[in-house]
Amino acid sequence: MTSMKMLEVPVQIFRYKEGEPPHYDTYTVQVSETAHVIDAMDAVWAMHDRSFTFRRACHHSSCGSCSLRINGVEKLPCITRVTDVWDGHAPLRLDPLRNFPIVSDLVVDVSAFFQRMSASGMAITRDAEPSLPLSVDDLAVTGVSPKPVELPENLSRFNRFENCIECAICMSACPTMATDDKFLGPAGLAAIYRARQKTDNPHEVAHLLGMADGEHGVWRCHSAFECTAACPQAVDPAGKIMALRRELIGRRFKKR
Amino acid sequence: MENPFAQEPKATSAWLWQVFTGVGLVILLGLHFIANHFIAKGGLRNFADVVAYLRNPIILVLELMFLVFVTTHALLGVRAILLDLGFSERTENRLSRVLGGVGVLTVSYGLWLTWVIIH
Amino acid sequence: MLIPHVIIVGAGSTGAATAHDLALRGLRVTVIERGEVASGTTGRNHCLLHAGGRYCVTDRESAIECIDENMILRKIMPDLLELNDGLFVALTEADLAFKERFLEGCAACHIPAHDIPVKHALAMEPFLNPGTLAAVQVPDGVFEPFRFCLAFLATARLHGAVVRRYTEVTDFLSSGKSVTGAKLKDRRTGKSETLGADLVVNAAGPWAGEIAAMAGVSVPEVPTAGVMVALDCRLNNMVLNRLNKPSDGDIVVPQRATSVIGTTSWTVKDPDLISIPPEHVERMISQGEQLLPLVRKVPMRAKMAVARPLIARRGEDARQVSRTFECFDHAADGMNGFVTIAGGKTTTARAMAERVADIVCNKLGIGTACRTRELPLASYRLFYQ
Amino acid sequence: MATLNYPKIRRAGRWIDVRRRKLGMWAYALNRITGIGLVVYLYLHLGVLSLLARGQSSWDSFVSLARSPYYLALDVLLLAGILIHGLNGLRVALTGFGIGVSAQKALFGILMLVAAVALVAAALKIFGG
Repeated sequence: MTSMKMLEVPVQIFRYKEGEPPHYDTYTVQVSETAHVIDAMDAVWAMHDRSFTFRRACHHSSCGSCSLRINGVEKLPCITRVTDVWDGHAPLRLDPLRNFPIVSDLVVDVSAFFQRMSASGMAITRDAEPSLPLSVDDLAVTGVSPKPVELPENLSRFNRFENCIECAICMSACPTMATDDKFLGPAGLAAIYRARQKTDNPHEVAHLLGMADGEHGVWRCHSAFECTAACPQAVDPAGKIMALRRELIGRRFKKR
Repeated sequence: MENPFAQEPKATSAWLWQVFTGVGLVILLGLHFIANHFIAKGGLRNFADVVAYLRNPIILVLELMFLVFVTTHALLGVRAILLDLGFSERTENRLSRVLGGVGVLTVSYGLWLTWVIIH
Repeated sequence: MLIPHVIIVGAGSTGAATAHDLALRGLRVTVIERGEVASGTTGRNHCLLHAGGRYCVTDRESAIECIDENMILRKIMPDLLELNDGLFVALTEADLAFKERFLEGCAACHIPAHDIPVKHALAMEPFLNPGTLAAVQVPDGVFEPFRFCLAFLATARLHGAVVRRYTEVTDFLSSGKSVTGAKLKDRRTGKSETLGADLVVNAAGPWAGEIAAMAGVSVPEVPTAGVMVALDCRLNNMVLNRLNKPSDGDIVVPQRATSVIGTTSWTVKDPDLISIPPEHVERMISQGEQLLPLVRKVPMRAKMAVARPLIARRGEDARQVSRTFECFDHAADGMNGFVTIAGGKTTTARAMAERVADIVCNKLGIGTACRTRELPLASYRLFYQ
Repeated sequence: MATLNYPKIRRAGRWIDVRRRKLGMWAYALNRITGIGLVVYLYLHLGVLSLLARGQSSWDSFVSLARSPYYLALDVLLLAGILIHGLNGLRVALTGFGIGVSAQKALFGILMLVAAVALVAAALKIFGG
């Protein structure tokens, strides 16, 4: 193995075990300078403390399981470079997502999130959507959300998974979610929007828009746009919420 | 075409009213402020001026509209904050009714006051 | 009679599929997983739903498993797959020379393969190397490993299976020459307990050796690490394979919003902590760049490494090792009630489960047949509800 | 499995903690603070106006008090609240109709600039007499 520059990173981790008061533990781990935060977490678990629990699976922002807060801000540790969030001195603080029951250390119970995603019924695969950016220039700017374009006939059959990886980061970042447990939440509403885009069946549309229009639907959003700011996949939930508002308002005036 | 979810309880109205009264207030409050604190010398009218001012029918209408708009907007805002606390359905409905009552009281107080001043 | 209880160690693709199969056959199943579902090898895999083309020349046994399972998974988890086929692309004369053997291999393994015009390939893959000499289209696909496992486990739950995450097996209970249960440690509470079982299935992937050792038996398995690189942008619609014998960095799997280049291969001692050799990352980029010249221009989104469980005698070159799987009934080693399912790959997880479930049922004297080929899986979202 | 759940009362105040948060969060917090402030003021204001019902003397004595610079300073504060709340409200309304959603940060910036300018102008007017 060739030599790589190593970093000595102090990591301050939120700890909670059933029956014990929550607290922080700090570990100093060695990781390469190109390491991601999840590599540091792995090192803590493998070299320092086997009782440390966290969620993870894919390590490339596809499963959405490792989401947590780094220095207070929601991130995916699998795609967050240590050098991008660590100032070189103060410990790197890791906290569990907010607005979810904490099961153990950084593990939260995300069932509330998946209940919302199920309610929307959004399928995670979509057909006939552009899966590629338009050109080299787009690569940099469009990132994970290619601009919608007309696909040539022979490409139209391609399908791809939704950008939303169901990481629940938006529900942690959302200020309304903090108190209103009935709020459908950014991802839930964005999913309703996506599901609504897929159908013209009046009953399905009515069902979806009915959910979005409840007391705890789109109108509870306070336009803080925190979800969109925190989303690692450029899903732009706030934008979808506003689009739903627009449609609901439109229908309200059409009705009379 | 009949709206398939017209029967369901909807929150659109509350938000729309909040926006409507809000925009209205931006205008009315502008007038209210200019009229009461800038045009009036020293920034405030003395008793006689206030009475004269309110006897102007246009002003009277504007001020009363302002009263209704500001009360509606304020209480809808309070309601939004309370709903954020995610109470039970029943509590939420009760809160809405209470706030409605407060609104009626506020407006009637304003009307009474204006009537007293004018006479 | 009492319904037998089976403990499955590991909630990767093998453990998840095995839990589903056994629960469907009416057994009492408990899955023990020390972390989150798919937090080991399965989670960090290449997401490639193999059509078998990769192995049709070097390892036909695996190739046939792949194409058969590929078709079954399309039926049982249709909503969990990106089905855009794959291309085997020839970039050199050597690749071109390999084409005939490749097509023969595909035919022999019943893999539908179409030698398509290069301009057609370039139309479907605008970022593909314009110097492409030939392209063969096969029914590759893409899955999402985490949800793949969640779907199997959610369905298993509906049939009574219990899934215990963040729970570690610390030892096995045994009476004489047979395993009768496991000592468990709940990592959420630190509390220990014991759980009785009529049989234990060891589905711990590259950790199967460690688990087997607790039962006093061994598994001929080589934990073999591989590095993968995910780009910050999706560069291909279809899976792109190098039309040649399997080698490093010869596949670019598009998934969701990324393209994942893989993979390298080296044996490791400890699968728990694998540091990623920078030169392997560079190799992924330089290899990937041959298929998709833009690879080096795109920012890197993530890089990961994980150990795969390959069956072999130590010393053998990892690339030559068969990618197929094997069941070990350790009764043969003098330890009853303990079965290990090792090797394989996520694409063939269901088949692995069927094989091990047959052995388990046979040992427990249960006659019911496997039903996992037809039954569509429940929504993965149900796992968390 | 017992989980750790923070009590609602502790979560209820979270909206005000804007540390490390983005512009939209600041806008939301500002809007809410000013909103609450304005509701309180509204009822104080209505209360004070009741002096008008008590007749000339009581009102005019209040007016003379209200012309003191301290009181005028409070007026400027009030005006600041109104400008921030009103103009940010426009942003919320526009985005709600699907207008300027992608440019909401810039929108907020511009509106707050307008607020600042208007406030300075008003302050000069108020103290200038």
